[in-house]
Amino acid sequence: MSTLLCANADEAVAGIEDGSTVLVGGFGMAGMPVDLIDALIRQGATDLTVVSNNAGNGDTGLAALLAKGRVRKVVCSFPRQADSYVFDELYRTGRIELEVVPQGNLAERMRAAGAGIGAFYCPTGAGTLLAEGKETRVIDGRTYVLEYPIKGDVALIGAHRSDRMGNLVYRKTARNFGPVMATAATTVVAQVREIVDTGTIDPETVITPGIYVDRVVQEATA
Amino acid sequence: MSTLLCANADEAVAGIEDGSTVLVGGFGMAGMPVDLIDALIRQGATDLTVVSNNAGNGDTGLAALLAKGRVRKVVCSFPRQADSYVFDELYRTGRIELEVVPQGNLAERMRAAGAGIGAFYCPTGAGTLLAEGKETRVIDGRTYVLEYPIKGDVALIGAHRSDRMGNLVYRKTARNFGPVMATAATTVVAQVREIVDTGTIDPETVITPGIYVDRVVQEATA
Amino acid sequence: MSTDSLVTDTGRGPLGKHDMAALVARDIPHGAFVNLGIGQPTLVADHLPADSGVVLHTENGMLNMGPAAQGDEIDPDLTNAGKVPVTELPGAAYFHHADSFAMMRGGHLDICVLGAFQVSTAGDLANWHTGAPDAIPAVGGAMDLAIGAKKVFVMMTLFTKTGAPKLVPECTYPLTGLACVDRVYTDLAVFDITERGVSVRETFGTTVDELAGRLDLPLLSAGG
Amino acid sequence: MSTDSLVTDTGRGPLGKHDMAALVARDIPHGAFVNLGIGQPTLVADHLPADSGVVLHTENGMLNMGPAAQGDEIDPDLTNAGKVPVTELPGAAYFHHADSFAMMRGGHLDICVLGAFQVSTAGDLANWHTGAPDAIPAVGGAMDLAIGAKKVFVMMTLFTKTGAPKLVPECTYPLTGLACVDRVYTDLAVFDITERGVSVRETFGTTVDELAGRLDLPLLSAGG
Repeated sequence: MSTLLCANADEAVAGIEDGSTVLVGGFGMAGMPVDLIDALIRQGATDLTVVSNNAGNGDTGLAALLAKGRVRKVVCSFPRQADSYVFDELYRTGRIELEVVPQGNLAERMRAAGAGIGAFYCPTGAGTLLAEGKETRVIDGRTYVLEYPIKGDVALIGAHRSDRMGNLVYRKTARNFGPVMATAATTVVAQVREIVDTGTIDPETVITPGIYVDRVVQEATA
Repeated sequence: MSTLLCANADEAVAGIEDGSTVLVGGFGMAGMPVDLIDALIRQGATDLTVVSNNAGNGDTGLAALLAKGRVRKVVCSFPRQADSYVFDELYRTGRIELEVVPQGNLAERMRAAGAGIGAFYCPTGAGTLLAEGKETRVIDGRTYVLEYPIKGDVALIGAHRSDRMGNLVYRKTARNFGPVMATAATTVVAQVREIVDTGTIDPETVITPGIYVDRVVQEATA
Repeated sequence: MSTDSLVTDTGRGPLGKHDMAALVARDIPHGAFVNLGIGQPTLVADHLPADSGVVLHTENGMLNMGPAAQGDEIDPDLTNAGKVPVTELPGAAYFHHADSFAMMRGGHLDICVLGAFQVSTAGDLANWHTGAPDAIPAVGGAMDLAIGAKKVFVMMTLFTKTGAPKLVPECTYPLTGLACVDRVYTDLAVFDITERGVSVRETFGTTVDELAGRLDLPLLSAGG
Repeated sequence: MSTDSLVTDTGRGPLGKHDMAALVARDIPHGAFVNLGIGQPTLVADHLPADSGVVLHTENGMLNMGPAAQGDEIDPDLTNAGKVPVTELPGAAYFHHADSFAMMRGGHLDICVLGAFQVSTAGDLANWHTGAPDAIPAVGGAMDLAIGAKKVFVMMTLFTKTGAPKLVPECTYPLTGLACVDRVYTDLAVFDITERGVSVRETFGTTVDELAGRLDLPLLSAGG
């Protein structure tokens, strides 16, 4: 149904429930929905599963959400970074679960969730630790691992621009996970730098059509 | 490797071998690579499997290729049209094979070929004639059918514009199957209305990056 | 039982195809994302109010499709799934076929409206193949729409030209999808396919009892 | 055996990381589509001639990536997979993560260059996890690159700082991919992983016999 333009980030994240799976866009800071994560910290939902490429940096954003003990499990490709000390400490002390997923599987499993695919056979990780216990199949002489969709209750993504129908465009490599996560969650919330009148975005350049976007909010700092 | 700019459509389709699987873009006339199909008729390859949404209209294009007895099998979603009399006659007289594939499976199976997916579970067609003999699996209470990739030896597609590196943009609903087919074939040949200098297409708007495109030719009639 | 029979706007019937389309249009919520199948379902677009906020999807790669193109608007690069030239509305978006069907199959469309040969009491749909031995099978996007949209509405006459019911205990034509139909709009009545059975929402120039006598299946009244 | 040891450009060794990068760059064909892994492999870009026609892919969604951004060029929306600000070259294209990894996993990249902890004689690659009990596992795109690129080149020192070989009969570290490595560039030699075994293409400041004495595996000479 129609996209809701929110007055602020708190309104945009309202109603996220305890126990939710939250897809969080961004690759490093590019495309990271900083305002929405800060609002989620204020909003209070806990026992969350967070799906994102990394597991937080420094003391802010995702790391701050983790530090408050609100995340039960992280699903990501690369938790270990130079300044991922918040995650590192939680993990080493057994206070957070981790599912490491190859980056391509992370993207493809969310795409599958958005595209109605029940499961798919993928060559990544075959014969490695990350495929242990997973079903495999040899197809045309190659070994594939059966992978299942990752579906979110909520996706928090960053984009560059939205029109009033929620049609999104991104900018450069800040596009990254946003368009995929937007297809894979029940409620999709986009933080954008500007909201423009409908009809001013060239329809050839829309990357995430408004059908995928439930709520849009303009960045506070933009 | 680098995209080759061809002087004409005959050069663009040179080397297509007998027995090839040829993906042919277009939905109706929108995106149909008319020059390339005509060149393929002149080129002479036979015993072809053609993968396309339809099975030819009237006496020209795909229908003309079929009429010359050059196509062993058609894989498509919708062969039966008001003016598909060439296909109809060949089919009714047992001179052409037909694999009817739901349109979404046609697209997704080619995407899988392009994305390295070995097979995928899809809900389309479960319990119908088109899933007969196919493996099925119940996942979370829903029945899915196992579908395999469709890979082309050659793809012939139509696009709007190319730069000299083969980066393609399409126009409106003429985009249709082109971007998917471009990922799914060993050799990808694009017919475009104009070829522009590299650097003049906004990188945000490229739909098919040049990595997928082997040969480009400008439409003779453009 | 022709769909071109005389039409009244008083709720009596049988209804013509335009009135059936108007009924469907009335039931589409504000702002819904909708795919209208080829043929009669495309008429629904003509009955959506200007402020409906409804966004039309066409599976050949577009959201916010506008009405059929006229005169100078005709652009061979812009057609609907029936290959009819159409227009674009503000807020449109284009995408390729895999993305378009991912949108459909992933459950992102609120409603699709399809024609049918038969619908069963279980909501099975048959609309792609007559099953005749000499018929050339052609499915297009019908099977994807049937399993993909959140709600599947069917629009058809209730009886064939020879008087055979099209709402049936079991489909005899090859299926398009199993247990996928939610509601059936016909010239004589609107039916909901529910877990308890087929429920009659409203009738046009007939009664539930009359329909029950002509259909080979039990009918529930929406009220009861 | 430091990678920062003195370097000659005369073919003698051991080579430093810049010379190894130059060797890799020399072997990349004109116009190839290439992904350079995080760390030392990124140095390869500095050694590609201006007319190489090589197109760099970064898995966070770009083709035709340019050099690292300097000063005013720095744009937080434009980074490489190592999150370092980069630039775009004419003919660039942006795409989302699923499309980027589809490109990689679908076999469309000609070459990827990766670092490694170990490579086995069968071409197994270990480069994501030391296997230490307290290590936090982190794989990123390594497993996707390992199985996706048409050719996988590894760039590493041949021995660890404590002198243990990194080209081994069987990897002892957790694997990234099986039988995926095609060629290994090291400070002391370049090896091809072939169906017949490990073949030495060239050596730097050492000989095949000397290497055979230090490595626990049979070596073929490229000539023989």
